Amino acid sequence: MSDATGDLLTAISVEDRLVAEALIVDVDGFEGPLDLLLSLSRSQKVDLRTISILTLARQYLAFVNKAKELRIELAADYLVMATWLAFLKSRLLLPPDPTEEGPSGEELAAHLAFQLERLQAMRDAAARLMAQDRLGRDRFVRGIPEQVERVRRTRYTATLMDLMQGYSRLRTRDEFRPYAFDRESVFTMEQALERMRGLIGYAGQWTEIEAYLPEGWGDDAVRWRSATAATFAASLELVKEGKVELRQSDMFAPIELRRKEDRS
Amino acid sequence: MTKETSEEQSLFAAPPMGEQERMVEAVLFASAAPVSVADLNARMPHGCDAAAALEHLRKRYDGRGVQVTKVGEAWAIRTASDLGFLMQKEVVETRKLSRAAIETLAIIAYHQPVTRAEIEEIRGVAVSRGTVDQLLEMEWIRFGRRRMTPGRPVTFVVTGGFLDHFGLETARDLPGLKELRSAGLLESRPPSEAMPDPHGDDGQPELFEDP
Amino acid sequence: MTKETSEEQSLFAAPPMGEQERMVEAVLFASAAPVSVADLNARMPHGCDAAAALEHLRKRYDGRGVQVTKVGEAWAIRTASDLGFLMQKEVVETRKLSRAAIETLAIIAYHQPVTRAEIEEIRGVAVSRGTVDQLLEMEWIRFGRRRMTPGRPVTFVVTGGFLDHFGLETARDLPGLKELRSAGLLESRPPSEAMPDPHGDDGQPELFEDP
Repeated sequence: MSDATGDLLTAISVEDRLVAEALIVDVDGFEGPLDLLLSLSRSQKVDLRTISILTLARQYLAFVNKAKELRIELAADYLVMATWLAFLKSRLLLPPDPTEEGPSGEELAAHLAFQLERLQAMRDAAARLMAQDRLGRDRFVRGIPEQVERVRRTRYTATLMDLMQGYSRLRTRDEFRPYAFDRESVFTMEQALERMRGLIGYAGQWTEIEAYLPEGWGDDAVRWRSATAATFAASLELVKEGKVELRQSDMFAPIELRRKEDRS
Repeated sequence: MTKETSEEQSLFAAPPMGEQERMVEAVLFASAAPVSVADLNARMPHGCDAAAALEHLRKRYDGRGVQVTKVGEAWAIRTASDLGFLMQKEVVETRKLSRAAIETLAIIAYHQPVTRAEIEEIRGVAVSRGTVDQLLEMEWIRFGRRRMTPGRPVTFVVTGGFLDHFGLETARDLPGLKELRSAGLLESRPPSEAMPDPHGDDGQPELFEDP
Repeated sequence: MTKETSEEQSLFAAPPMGEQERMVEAVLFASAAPVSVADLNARMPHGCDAAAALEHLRKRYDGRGVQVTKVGEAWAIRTASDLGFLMQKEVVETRKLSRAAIETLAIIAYHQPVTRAEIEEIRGVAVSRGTVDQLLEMEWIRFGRRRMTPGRPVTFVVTGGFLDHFGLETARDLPGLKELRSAGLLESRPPSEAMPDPHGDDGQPELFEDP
């Protein structure tokens, strides 16, 4: 054992050494330095608010030294805490240096005391929480819960339009046939043109184009309309070909037609 | 244990009946399976009378949302049978009626009362049982009077529910073919004069039965 | 649904309160997990007021063997805690929680929303991944909002399952919460330290988030 260690050991009270020895056996049982400090603080048998941090620091350092003496490997955080507590101890023992920045020794000590008190408070709270009337121990859930069954229901619907369209589709299916123009009452321009080409040679005089309507098409209104339109269109076609001339004396007056004289 | 000793002990130890009832209630609630009276007695403190407590509890739950019911030789708490619907979550899906169903429905609406054979004649295809069943189930059609022809076939007519759904006062309000045509609902050219008016006298017996 | 339409509809459709109470009773009895008021309303017929029915039901079960209990925003029926002794058969041996897990749980419950770094600061040791995982797996804790501080660390909060397990209506009902708060033990710094505002920029928002 070196002299330095010997000096340090003499600085530690017998009581502290006993505490350290008692704890050393249990070193694996601690959850880190704070837990150990909390255990150490119990030896002071006072309210955590009035605890002596200086005493606590001394006890902790004694613990660490004892561990070193017994060649027990301590985790790094225990050693970090030892360094920090040694620093705190010196701060608390020496008169404050006004040039020193940062919190004072008292403030650091107060914070450590607060941390210990808070950890203890959380441990007490955890114990109270675990002592609540707990589900599965004091209170029980329904033993035979019933499953909520998902029922998929399909609702069919239709609109009046669907209904009417469906009916129309049925009732008109029989009459349906591919599109074809019904020629029965229709006189086409081609027909009119053909007819007029044959007659045009006789048209030396102005004649109303109505005279060129095919026979029998003037009685029925539908047939008359179709024939008139076709004849008029055919006349225009003949004008374009330079075969006939058209004239109309007034609005809605009869349209007259005559053969165009061949100038050549 | 004889009756005598049980009574004797109850003088000292058995909890009041109200407490026993609470115990039975809690045990029945929490048990994963129905519990027999013997089992209840075994679990409850000495001197308890589970059968009596059970009887009180059963009365207490009379008319409630859950019932104390006997399952074989054991007891359990079960949902009141009229509230079974609460244990179902209904997912309603709205779907359009099939073309076959719409056409069948339309024929029944326009030609009622109409037999299946007549529907088939108009549609030109057999009417599947499923289609008619579906319409019956939807309560849009129902059976009408039997036709007084050989075989006395059943007829179909539309229902009040049908009229409701389509916003009609009577089936006579259904637009006729002429109106359908002017509404542009007809897909091809006007039908020939040979086409009977759906509301006219087209050889059907009385067109509409009394509801 | 607005209040107005709910009232309007209830004039026509809603079953009497006694019936609604039966329905709530049936649903709560049938479910092992707490059922929210919204879920109750969704399952009951249109126009029902599950919250009002619950209040009636809770009173009805006052002092009985089973209790109507509130768990956060949901409701459940649980056996009265004084009758736990009858339920030896039902006790399910839960995995024994380590001391670290119990302490971590308590710290989360009392300090929520709390970051892993804050838990470590309070316990003075690193929180093992397994501990947090175990609590998450038991569904007693869940992730809360991220803290709006550098690194945006996740926070932990307790769940409805936690409240249910420990028989708490809300996290505000935690035993000794008030005393701990007034003693300044839920802060991150001792009250004696001349901090202008302990709730200020130490990164800790309001103690409890809205559910």
